[in-house]
Amino acid sequence: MEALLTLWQSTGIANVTWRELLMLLVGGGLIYLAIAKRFEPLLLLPIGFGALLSNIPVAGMAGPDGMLGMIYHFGVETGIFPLLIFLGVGALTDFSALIARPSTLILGAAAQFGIFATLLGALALNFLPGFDFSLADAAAIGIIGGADGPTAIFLASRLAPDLLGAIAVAAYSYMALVPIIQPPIMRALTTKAERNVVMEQLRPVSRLERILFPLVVLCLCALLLPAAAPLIGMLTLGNLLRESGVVERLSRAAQNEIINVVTILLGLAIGSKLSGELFLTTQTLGILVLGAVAFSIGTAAGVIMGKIMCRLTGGKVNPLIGAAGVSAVPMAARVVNKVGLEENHHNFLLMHAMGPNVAGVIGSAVAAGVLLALVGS
Amino acid sequence: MEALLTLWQSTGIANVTWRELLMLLVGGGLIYLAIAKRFEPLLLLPIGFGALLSNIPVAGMAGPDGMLGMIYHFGVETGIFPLLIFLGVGALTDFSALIARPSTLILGAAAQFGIFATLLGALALNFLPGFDFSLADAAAIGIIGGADGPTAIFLASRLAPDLLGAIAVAAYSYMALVPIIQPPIMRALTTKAERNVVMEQLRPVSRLERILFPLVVLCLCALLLPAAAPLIGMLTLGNLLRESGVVERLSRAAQNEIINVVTILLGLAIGSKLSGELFLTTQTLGILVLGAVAFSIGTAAGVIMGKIMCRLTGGKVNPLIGAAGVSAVPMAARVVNKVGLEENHHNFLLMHAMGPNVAGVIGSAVAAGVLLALVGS
Amino acid sequence: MEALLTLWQSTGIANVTWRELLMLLVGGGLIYLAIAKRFEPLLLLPIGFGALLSNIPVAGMAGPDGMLGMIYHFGVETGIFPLLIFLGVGALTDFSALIARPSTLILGAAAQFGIFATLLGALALNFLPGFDFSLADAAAIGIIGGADGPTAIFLASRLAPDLLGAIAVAAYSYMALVPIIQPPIMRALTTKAERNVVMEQLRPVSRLERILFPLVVLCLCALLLPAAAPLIGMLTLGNLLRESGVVERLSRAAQNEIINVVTILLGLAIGSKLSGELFLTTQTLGILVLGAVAFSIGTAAGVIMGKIMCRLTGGKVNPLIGAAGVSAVPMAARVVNKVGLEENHHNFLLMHAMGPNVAGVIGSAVAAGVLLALVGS
Amino acid sequence: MDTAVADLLIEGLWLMAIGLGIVFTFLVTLVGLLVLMSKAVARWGPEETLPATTAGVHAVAPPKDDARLIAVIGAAIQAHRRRHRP
Amino acid sequence: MDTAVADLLIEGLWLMAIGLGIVFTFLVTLVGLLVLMSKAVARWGPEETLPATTAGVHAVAPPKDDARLIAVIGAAIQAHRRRHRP
Amino acid sequence: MDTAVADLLIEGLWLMAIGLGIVFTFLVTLVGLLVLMSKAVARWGPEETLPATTAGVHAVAPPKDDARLIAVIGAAIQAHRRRHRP
Ligand code: NA
Ligand code: NA
Ligand code: NA
Repeated sequence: MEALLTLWQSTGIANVTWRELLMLLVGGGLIYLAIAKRFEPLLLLPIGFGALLSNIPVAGMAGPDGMLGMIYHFGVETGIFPLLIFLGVGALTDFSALIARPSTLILGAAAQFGIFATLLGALALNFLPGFDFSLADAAAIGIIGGADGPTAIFLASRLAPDLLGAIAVAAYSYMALVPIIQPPIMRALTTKAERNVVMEQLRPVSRLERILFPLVVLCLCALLLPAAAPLIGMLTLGNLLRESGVVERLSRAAQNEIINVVTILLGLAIGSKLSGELFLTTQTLGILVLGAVAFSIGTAAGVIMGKIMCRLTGGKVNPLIGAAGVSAVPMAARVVNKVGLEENHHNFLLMHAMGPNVAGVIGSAVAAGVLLALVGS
Repeated sequence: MEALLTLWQSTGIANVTWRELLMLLVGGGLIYLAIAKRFEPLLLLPIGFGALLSNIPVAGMAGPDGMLGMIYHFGVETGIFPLLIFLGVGALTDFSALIARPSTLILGAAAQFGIFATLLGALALNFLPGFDFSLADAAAIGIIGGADGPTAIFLASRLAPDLLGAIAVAAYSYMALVPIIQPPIMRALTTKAERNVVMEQLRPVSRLERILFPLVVLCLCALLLPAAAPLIGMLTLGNLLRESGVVERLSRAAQNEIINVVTILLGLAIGSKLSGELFLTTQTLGILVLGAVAFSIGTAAGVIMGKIMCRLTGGKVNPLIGAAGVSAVPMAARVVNKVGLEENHHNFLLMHAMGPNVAGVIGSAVAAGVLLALVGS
Repeated sequence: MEALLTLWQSTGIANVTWRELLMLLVGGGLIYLAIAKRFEPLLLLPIGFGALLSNIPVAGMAGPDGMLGMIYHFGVETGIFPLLIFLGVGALTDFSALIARPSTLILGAAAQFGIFATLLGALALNFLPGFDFSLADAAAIGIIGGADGPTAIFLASRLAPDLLGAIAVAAYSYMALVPIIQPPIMRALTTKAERNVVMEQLRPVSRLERILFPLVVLCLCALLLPAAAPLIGMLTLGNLLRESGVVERLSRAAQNEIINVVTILLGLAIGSKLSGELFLTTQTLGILVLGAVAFSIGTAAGVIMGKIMCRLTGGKVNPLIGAAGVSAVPMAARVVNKVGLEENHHNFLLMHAMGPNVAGVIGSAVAAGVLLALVGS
Repeated sequence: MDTAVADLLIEGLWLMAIGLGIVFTFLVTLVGLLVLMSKAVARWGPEETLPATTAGVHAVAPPKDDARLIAVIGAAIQAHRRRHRP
Repeated sequence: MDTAVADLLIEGLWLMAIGLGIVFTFLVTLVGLLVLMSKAVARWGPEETLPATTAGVHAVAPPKDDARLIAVIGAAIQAHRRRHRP
Repeated sequence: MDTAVADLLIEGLWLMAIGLGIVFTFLVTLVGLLVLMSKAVARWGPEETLPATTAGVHAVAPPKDDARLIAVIGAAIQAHRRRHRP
């Protein structure tokens, strides 16, 4: 009899809390979004599953001796997993469009306004009861506006590990929502004539330029902003593996083996931060709202900078491509292309939007470095 | 002169013990079985090689600073390697046959009788001199009857690390011997008429069912048996990666990169537990005998449950498929098919046996969870 | 104002030292050699990039909390990365040519003379001011003469971690320079008649021989030289995976996934030892000079042993193939082939040179074991 | 010692009873849930347009590459035939 | 508390100003460096013989295998044609 | 200091002598073992039915895929030829 009682007390039903139940629903919801709605499934599916696992009562999988906890300790606390993802992103990204038209970097810079505006927003939320974001918390929340998953995870794991779960979920969810969030903003801020601007074809880029590009970026980072060196370093290493043409094996390993395996483990590790105590708070609600604001402001800032560049160049730049500056590669560029085609069926902006799009990746890595240098310690 | 003496004393010949020599033979024997007899070569070859390496005199490769010892500490003590293998198994397994006919889960349950009978047998061996199995030891030995390699390794590493080497060797050896152990038992327990039963074709299974299946299993595990969550969690995650259809990259990584790399390292790590002191004992002899008993009892229990189901359904279930309930995927199902064809050349039981076969994987993971909950800690 | 000052003080420009600037140039130089000159790009590119990253001022990526420092601690201090590379080398190497003509092992032995001569040379450098090599340092430097990257890294990480950067750079650079260093030495030491010797075709080698070979090598290592067991063990395991024919999955994993991923990480980790304080010393200059000497002496010793074997066999051995005994697989064998063809357009020595070439790999692993046994501890 | 072993055996018997009990409870409950799931899917699930698999044993490699292969070959043969046309 | 929040907000404004400043400085400098780099490559770089890519979106898999495929198919068709020759 | 270096050098000479001695002992023994092994295999080993490789330099990628490729192409051409038959 006593044994049966002991047994009963080891079941999940006897131990489950409402927080865990809610978080199991949240995990299921993320998996639903990943599979049925195809919201960034590569990360949201493992994150959602990690949320399920870490909220199984009694099992303690997210604890220090649990599998998810150990993966988190080993790969996220050290920063190694997001950096390895960035290595793969570098090996997967073609920067040719950016090299052919470097001025699009300015668009990538403008879109980072979303990061800093959101930082302010997070601090302002402290006026409301239930919010108590430190400067480091606010910086980690702001980076959602960078629309770059690994950068957000890297910064959040350094500045605000307790918010990591909510920040990662927000970042990837909004990246998936780019096709819904961006178009109205883009249409509202541009005139019909601006959306109609046809851009000059991009010049061809030589192999040597593509090899030198990552080295130039790295050198500048070393000289100006060493705090961004881990992120920029891994991104440029991956890109150099890709473009050098002499280490095909390593380039493939970065693009496939490394990024795939690390994605599974990283997703699970983030899930370990989706426990009820950390996630079911008013702060999470704030983060989700701020994330949407961040994306919108970033998009708007990019488009406005696009309009400025359009004026300055005498109408050679279509302002729509500024929206791609938030990164969210390659989704944002595709959205630009789609909105452009709505106006003019022959105006393919995809290639032109790739420049600001990949510039946005560099831009948010730089912004992350700035935040690390100024807020971290 | 003195230098030469020092040198001589650093050679293997001067230091080798008879235990190490015997264990080198054991390692060689495992490699022979793996290559010449094709006994589960994917694991027995690395395990055998690990046995060779860890018994090289002086080198101390299985010690805390040796390579094998470090791999063991990092991957097996933490439980991460067997869990990653289970992730891969989930991604490689198609549960359609089970979804189409869920009742075969009962066969998978019955075959776990072998686990508990062997547990009792191990405890009974304590009546003999030279045996001193604790309850935890007996539970770890019993799991051999689960016929599931990673489950056995996971449980043994938690409950009886010193017996891990013998248990892993027994588990994989008998899994390889399934085509020899099972048929006589199957024939002895069934009548000609029973072996002749032709089963209805399985209904098609929709994609949505296959996606929901891992989630249903995980939820049940979370509610009823949280102790099994690591094993069931990784199995169902792997299966969801496979069936979701939206993360092909991750599914491939789990099926190939992760499982292959971890298999090599896991095999070596297990080899580090094949030292003379741990392996050359009467206990190992007991474990090997009990392992064979475990498989036989599991098979018999599966077949008997098959006969019961045959009666209850009015002859719609061929009792032979109960033998597949021990798991040993897909070997046991193939054995069922072969024994069935002997009786009736047109009676293909393979698909029907896949249901209980994959049910056996779930069944032994559940049994492992039960043992962890009741005996562990 | 103060904030701006703080900011300025966190930039790289404000903090960069001349050592770091020089090392950035060294890193750039290595990348240049890797890409433009194709000097062993698989390792020199990651090493060079690692040098860039670890010399970025302020960032401290090579420090104990930096990414490179952590990778070094995890993979190189433990010896695991070079051993995994050796696993891959074993899985990539076909020892048939050596099995068909075992006597070529003598050539592989002779070429290790370079290792020990260089060790003496390093000790002799202590007569000069600015040099203070211990016996362990000298042994680690000598292994450059083994012309085998992972062996050199493994030994250096054990005996002289501070010199690891310089030793790895020297080892891979000279391996890339084999086509320039070896031919003049080969021509100088042989007569026209000797270079013209046509060798008998190699006999076919059975599958069983190829399976037994790694086991024989491992057994001998276990009995004679346990100190070499980690290196020889991983090499033979890789080769057994390859030749056994029953674990194709694992063999492919060793040849691709493992070796590619580890190569990237190992290169970065070695780069973490290319800091100004460790690298910009007179000792590094000495190591670079000694490395060239080591290769030359190794080549010469191999060729001379080839001449001896030519005499003893009554002209059946072409002495040129002795040069391949330094290993540097398969570059050295190709050099032998080329020099042979210069003399006689129909005398293809490639296959004959593969025997000593792979023998050189075993030879230098054995030499590393000897040095570990006698100097390490 | 024998009484200690006997005690252990009794504990083992308990373990067996409880253990098998849980295993059966778990798997029988799972049978129920799966039946419910399939019914729910049949009633409310989307119509399947793709042909569903009947079963499948450890289907490791998807036959994607072959499809591409056959497509390319088809194209090559088309091209070849066009050139051959009289 | 509100004054503390206001202080934080002011710090946040500073952060925004400095942060955006650095981001723009960095990227504008990068624009300059890239322009210089491209000019330098155009003047001193080697002549490109390979057709340079105009751009390219996340080109994951190199089309190497296809090339091999096409080569093999070409050879097969050659062989086939030879056999067909009257 | 020079005497210390000289002592080191003497130690180094010892190391060289012993080290090279072991390397040669090891590899010469290995030669013997390999000769024995090959003889044993020739006498007691199974008859090889597969063509043995004569040698092979770092044969990385098994030519499996090509085999499949050629098989598929063969089949395609067969099919093509059948259709072409007058
Ligand atoms: Na961005
Ligand atoms: Na089982
Ligand atoms: Na060598």
